[in-house]
Amino acid sequence: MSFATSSHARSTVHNRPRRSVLKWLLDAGLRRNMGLIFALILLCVVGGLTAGERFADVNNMMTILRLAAVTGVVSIGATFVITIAGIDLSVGAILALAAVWATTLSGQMFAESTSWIFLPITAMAIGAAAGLVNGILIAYGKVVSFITTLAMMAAARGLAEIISDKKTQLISVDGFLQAIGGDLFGIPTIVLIFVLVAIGGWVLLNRTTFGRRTFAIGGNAEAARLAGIKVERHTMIVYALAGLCAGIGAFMLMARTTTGSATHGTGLELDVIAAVVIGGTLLTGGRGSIFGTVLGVLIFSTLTNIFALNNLSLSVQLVAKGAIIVIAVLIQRQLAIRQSRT
Amino acid sequence: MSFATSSHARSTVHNRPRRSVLKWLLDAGLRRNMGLIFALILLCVVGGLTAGERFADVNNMMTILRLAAVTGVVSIGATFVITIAGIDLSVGAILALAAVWATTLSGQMFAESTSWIFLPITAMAIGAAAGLVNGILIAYGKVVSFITTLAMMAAARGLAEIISDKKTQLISVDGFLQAIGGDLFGIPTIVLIFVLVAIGGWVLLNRTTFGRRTFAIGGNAEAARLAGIKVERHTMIVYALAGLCAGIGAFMLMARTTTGSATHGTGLELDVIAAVVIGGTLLTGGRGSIFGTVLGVLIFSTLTNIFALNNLSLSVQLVAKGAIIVIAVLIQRQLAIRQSRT
Amino acid sequence: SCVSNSPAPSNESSDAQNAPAAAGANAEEGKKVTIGLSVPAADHGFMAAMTDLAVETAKDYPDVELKVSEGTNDVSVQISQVETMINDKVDAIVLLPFDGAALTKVAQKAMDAGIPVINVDREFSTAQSSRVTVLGDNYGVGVSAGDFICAELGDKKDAKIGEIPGIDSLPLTQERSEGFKDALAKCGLEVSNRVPAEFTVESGERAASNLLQAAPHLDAIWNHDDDQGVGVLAAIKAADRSEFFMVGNGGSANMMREIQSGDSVVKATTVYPAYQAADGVRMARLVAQERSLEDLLDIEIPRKVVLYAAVVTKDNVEKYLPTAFES
Amino acid sequence: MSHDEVNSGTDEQITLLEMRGIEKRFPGIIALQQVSFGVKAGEVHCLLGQNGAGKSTLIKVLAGVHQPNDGEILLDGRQIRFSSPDDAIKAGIGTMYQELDLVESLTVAQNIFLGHEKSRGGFSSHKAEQVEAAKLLGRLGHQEISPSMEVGELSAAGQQIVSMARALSREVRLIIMDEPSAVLDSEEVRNLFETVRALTASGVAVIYISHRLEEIRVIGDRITVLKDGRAVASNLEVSQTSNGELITHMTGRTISNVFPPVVSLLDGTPDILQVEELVIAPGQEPLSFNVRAGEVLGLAGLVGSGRSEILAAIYGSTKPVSGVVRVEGKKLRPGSAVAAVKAGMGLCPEERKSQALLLDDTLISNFTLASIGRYGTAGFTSGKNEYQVSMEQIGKLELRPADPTREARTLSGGNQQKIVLGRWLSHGCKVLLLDEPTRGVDVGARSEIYQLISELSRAGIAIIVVSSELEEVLGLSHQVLVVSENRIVHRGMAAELSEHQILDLVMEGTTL
Ligand SMILES: Nc1ncnc2c1ncn2[C@@H]1O[C@H](COP(=O)(O)OP(=O)(O)OP(=O)(O)O)[C@@H](O)[C@H]1O
Ligand SMILES: Nc1ncnc2c1ncn2[C@@H]1O[C@H](COP(=O)(O)OP(=O)(O)OP(=O)(O)O)[C@@H](O)[C@H]1O
Ligand SMILES: [Mg+2]
Ligand SMILES: [Mg+2]
Repeated sequence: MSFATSSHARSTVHNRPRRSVLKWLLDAGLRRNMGLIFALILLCVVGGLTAGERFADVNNMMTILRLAAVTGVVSIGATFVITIAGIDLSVGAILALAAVWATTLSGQMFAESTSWIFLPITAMAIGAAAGLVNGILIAYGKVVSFITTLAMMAAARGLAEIISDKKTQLISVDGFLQAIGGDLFGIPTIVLIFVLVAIGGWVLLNRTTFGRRTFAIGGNAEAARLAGIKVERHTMIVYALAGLCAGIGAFMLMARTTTGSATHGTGLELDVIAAVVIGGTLLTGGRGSIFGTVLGVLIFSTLTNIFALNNLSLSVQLVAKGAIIVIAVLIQRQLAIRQSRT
Repeated sequence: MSFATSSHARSTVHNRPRRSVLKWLLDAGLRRNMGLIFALILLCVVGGLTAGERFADVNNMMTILRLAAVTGVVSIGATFVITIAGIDLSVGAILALAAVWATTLSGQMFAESTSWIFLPITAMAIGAAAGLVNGILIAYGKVVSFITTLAMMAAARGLAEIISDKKTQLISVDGFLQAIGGDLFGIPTIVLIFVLVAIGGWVLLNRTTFGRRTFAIGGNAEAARLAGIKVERHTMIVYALAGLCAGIGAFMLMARTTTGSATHGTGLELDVIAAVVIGGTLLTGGRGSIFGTVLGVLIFSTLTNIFALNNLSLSVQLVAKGAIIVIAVLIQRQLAIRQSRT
Repeated sequence: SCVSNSPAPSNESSDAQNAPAAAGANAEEGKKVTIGLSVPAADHGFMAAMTDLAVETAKDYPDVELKVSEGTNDVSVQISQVETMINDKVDAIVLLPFDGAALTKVAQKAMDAGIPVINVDREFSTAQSSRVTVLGDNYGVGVSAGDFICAELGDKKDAKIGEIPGIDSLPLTQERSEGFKDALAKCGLEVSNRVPAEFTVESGERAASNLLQAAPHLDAIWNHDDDQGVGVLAAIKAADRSEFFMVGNGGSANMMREIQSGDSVVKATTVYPAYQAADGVRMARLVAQERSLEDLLDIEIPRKVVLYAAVVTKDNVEKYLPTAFES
Repeated sequence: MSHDEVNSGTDEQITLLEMRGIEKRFPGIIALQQVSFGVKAGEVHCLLGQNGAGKSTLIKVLAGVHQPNDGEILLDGRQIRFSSPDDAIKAGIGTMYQELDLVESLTVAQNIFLGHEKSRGGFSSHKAEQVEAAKLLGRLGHQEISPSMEVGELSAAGQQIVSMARALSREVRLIIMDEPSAVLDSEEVRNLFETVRALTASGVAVIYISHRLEEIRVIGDRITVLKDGRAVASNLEVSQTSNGELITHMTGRTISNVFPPVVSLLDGTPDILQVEELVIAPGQEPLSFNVRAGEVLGLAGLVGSGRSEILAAIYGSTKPVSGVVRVEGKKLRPGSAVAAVKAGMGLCPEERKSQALLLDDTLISNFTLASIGRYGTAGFTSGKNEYQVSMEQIGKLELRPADPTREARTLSGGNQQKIVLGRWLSHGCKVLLLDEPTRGVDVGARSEIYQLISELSRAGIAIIVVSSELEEVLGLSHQVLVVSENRIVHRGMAAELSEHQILDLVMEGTTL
């Protein structure tokens, strides 16, 4: 019996031998992000044309990646939050709190007398804890995520200022600066961390039951609940995860700046949400793409880089940024439409 | 047989004689915002206890209102946007653009040689036009509102800087400063404008076909479309309205500061969204309350005032703000639950 | 009036006031150099003025190509901009960091790569990370303002003094407040109300409105920034208060006009020069061209330049007005 | 019946609306192919076809929701184009969509007048709308629905009535009803038919879609059958076409729509589900009953009688006031669906779109939602296993299109229902709660679902079925509980009850 008169071509694709399922998924991933890839390539072409070798240089690529790293890691966590139709405005402030907490004098002294690993662990623990507070309020307190994280944004930033007395804390733990601030196999460690977190995030979202539940809750929380998924607990964990990512971002930024400061991560939340949303994750939940998020982050950091290489007036840069964001999204949409037609 | 088995008590409420409909609505408005009113009263008690007469003074009340006025007017527009499940991150930047455009030298000269009314009109026109661009991109370009307004936020700010050459434009049109910056019947004119805009917004949202459709689109855009509503056009108008309110806010701020500057309205967008959301308008759309928004704005500006009166540091203020936001919402929720039980 | 400078390190020099029209040998065209400039976001008037002056200055020199990066308050982005300049092998970098300490490492990296870094306005955490440091005297302006208020109020021991700082978490704000506090202490006064603003007109108006409400009577106000000062004045007018006088900081033209008018509450302002970054660009040019300051015997450019925080009052305002920036 | 007299002069009736050669393609599927279709003023034209045949798509083209890729629409013989729903509404076409198209956060009156609000100079006339809405609801026999109530508080049936009132609130020449009876009980359906007759008598044309052939017999004049997006039979006279003929047209085969014999239960079969003194809402009578392995328990009652609430309380999706639910003797944590699923319970809720489906996700994800933990190792999923299991379910349920990577949203209503069943079938459970399992399901699939229930019963699964079709409850169950106003008014063996008896019991319960 054939009901889907038309889609023979389509369904045969799916009936292919099993080993090509992976390949197909990759294809789909690429295809779905075609517009973004296109936009990124276009940006690179512009970069190459306007700045020539200065843009196409390996060092420059590393600069772009280093810039992308902190925002990138935090965005991976935010992708989960947005996939469950939540929002996290507090990541920037949590990052500051984690950075400040880890770099207070006592913390550093402890790290110096034991091991530098204590610094990143503190940062991650603080980040995850703050995220957990978000999660508990949202999942069990039923306070909407926007409000909860807005409150956390204020509170964490204030706390960071109080702890640091608004002074920038210099990091004197050399082991830490060398390990995280340095290179590994010729690649900056923080870029490697970004890559690891991105891969980890991709696997978690797309290859585990945790990820599947994340999509399900974002798509239809009620259906997920009725199917026996622990929606509250899962939601809580997702926010803790976002906090953890902010904590990772915190120690990466600590290494990059050799400081902990209550001003770290100011305005990061908007950059992060922008990257995630440009990457195709829907604010309404149910759809999320780690690959898209990574592309979104790269697009923004490439843009910053191209602006830095070229000598545009500051204000013109702002206007151009606005225009480029809209154009990128319009291209994305056009390609998506064309694709679904064929 | 009954489809609405639930509450007989309830339906009798609705079947009351007609003349009490208005009263009932007021009741409902008050009841629905009980938590907020409660929070505001609590704040006032705290203010009275900690700062005594300096808080309870008429002048101080006017100060609170004056400081609430600009955010308030912009928040009224944003309430419409959020009610249709949209978001507008660009209001602060649009405000700056409108203020700068209206206060450029040529504009002021024209206003001086004709009438000061030209200044507010320019500001409103620019605000509405920028909002319209948002609206067109969102409604017809189908770019999600978050991205569109994020782009507008960058672009409008950049444009404002270009136009003003980053200089603060002093306003020399005395008629304007006297009319908008002064008092009327002993009340600051900008407070009166806020009141007018709030009343206008309330009527528009709750008493007109336009408002009805706004709720419908936010509640279920597809259903609204099927009912023959021109969802695109309506969406466009709502964003233009938000832009118009930003334009009104612009000339109010111009009068308050006697300047036009590209830095006006920095960070306003989050304050606005926070006020609207605290006020009970759902980010998922379909429910919006102008009265709630006004309360939200007042709560925040009272909070700032109390902290300033008590000479508290900004950091403590941030932490307290976070805590108060969450507590206000939790109270609101508790009251709502208790109410729905009775 | 009495003006004190910050405790002076040995290799510190003071810059002469009326700089812009320097027509000495330093103006002669030299080797073509590329200078990178990175600054915080122009989210307040003073910062915008400073950036613009730097850009304008560069245009005066045909031998300078200035590359300006997007203004940002994100240290991560700013670091990447400097990294880009290093990759780009510019001849010198003028860096006005959002947070001095956070940009130290990357500045050091530039220095290590042989690119001289001119550190402007917000100081790095180690001196070696820059070739030249051009600073406003933040502690100094605080002291100047405090001294002025002390002198005006004389023996009034219970005087109420308000302070409207700018962004509180910036080290420069903290230094200013520090200097102000120390100077007031000398004549037995202290700040009774303090409400921070954010360097913008709007925030100045908001902070001042609340401050005036908090303090029913005031004798003096020190406002950290003349650009936010426009808003502060608007609030003062709206509250119809005049029992106090106000001291500003920054040295914007319209604040000086207020002082000049004589009937304003503004009695004085300290000059916190907006041309620091412009001077930084000039210095960078000379460093990159391996030249010296013609007026000094030293054949090298100095290590550190702390700009003089002059106090402008009705008596000397004529002298300063012509070079003041329009905020 | 007077109905026949009204339509006696079929031949003189003028063709009101005609669709010619309509073609509609969606990405990857052709939903309509060269469909031609006409309605005359004053007739009830029935549209039949299996799930996914294209009925809803066709009427959406007519209502201006979809733009056809090809073909033309003629109104009064003149060609016309509907580029938006507004155009169709203006042309006098009212539509009750299959997927309820109401705004839940608005009141009944506001929904009814949505798009044509009563207003004076832009200001809405609240009062006039309330009055008018009350009148319309009264006309439909539902005075008890308050116009100022929020639609979200109404049951699905109540919402259907509001949808109907809305269609009637405008001047219409043609009303389209897409499976209006799916959520209604027999009493309600009779009410609906009264309204339809009144409409046709005044010359309004009606397009009526339903999967219940007996309704077509009662109300229909002519029939057009769609199959795989084509009109396989057009303008059949109801009186001259047998059910068998219709089914053959629809499915291409013959199906006898009878219930499989009820599996006989052996004495001593253990109770699997025990419901003890369950109090659902304060002040209600406690409920107690047991379901044995392999037993099918039917809950009969009118719409809004509280059957869904009983299921929800047993399942734990709402927290009961007191009482205990046991599965195989083990007490479940009250108010926890998680515990219920873990203990081997499954629920197919009545609102599949809002309560069961991940509309934007693939069929695979929908199938494996409840049992995702099972398809992999150590938390990692295995796409291969999931794919296989999904293909199995697709085959078993004859889901179409048979493409597990398709998004659930793009499937027709009936097929969506099958997905939810498939979820629990692939999960495997000891107790299955089915709330209106055949709502919107076509004849073919319906008998398959009956077959499935029978198989599950044979496999020892305890099943509770809620259905508004009494015939179904009686035909499937061993035991029947008759529910009225949140109380069990009768328990009995299905074999010993008739539809009439149940209706009487229900009425008694109501009057009490
Ligand atoms: N928006 C859409 N995108 C893609 N495919 C669609 C869309 N809407 C419908 N279809 C497909 O078109 C076909 C016809 O669907 P339609 O909803 O018209 O069926 P139906 O006859 O109304 O079935 P049912 O009786 O189950 O309601 C189905 O195969 C369905 O999957
Ligand atoms: N969340 C809710 N809020 C308000 N009323 C509700 C809610 N859920 C159910 N009700 C009311 O409770 C009554 C019983 O509903 P229930 O869905 O259990 O009945 P039912 O017998 O299953 O009928 P149906 O065929 O409509 O599903 C309905 O009239 C409905 O209006
Ligand atoms: Mg259908
Ligand atoms: Mg039900």
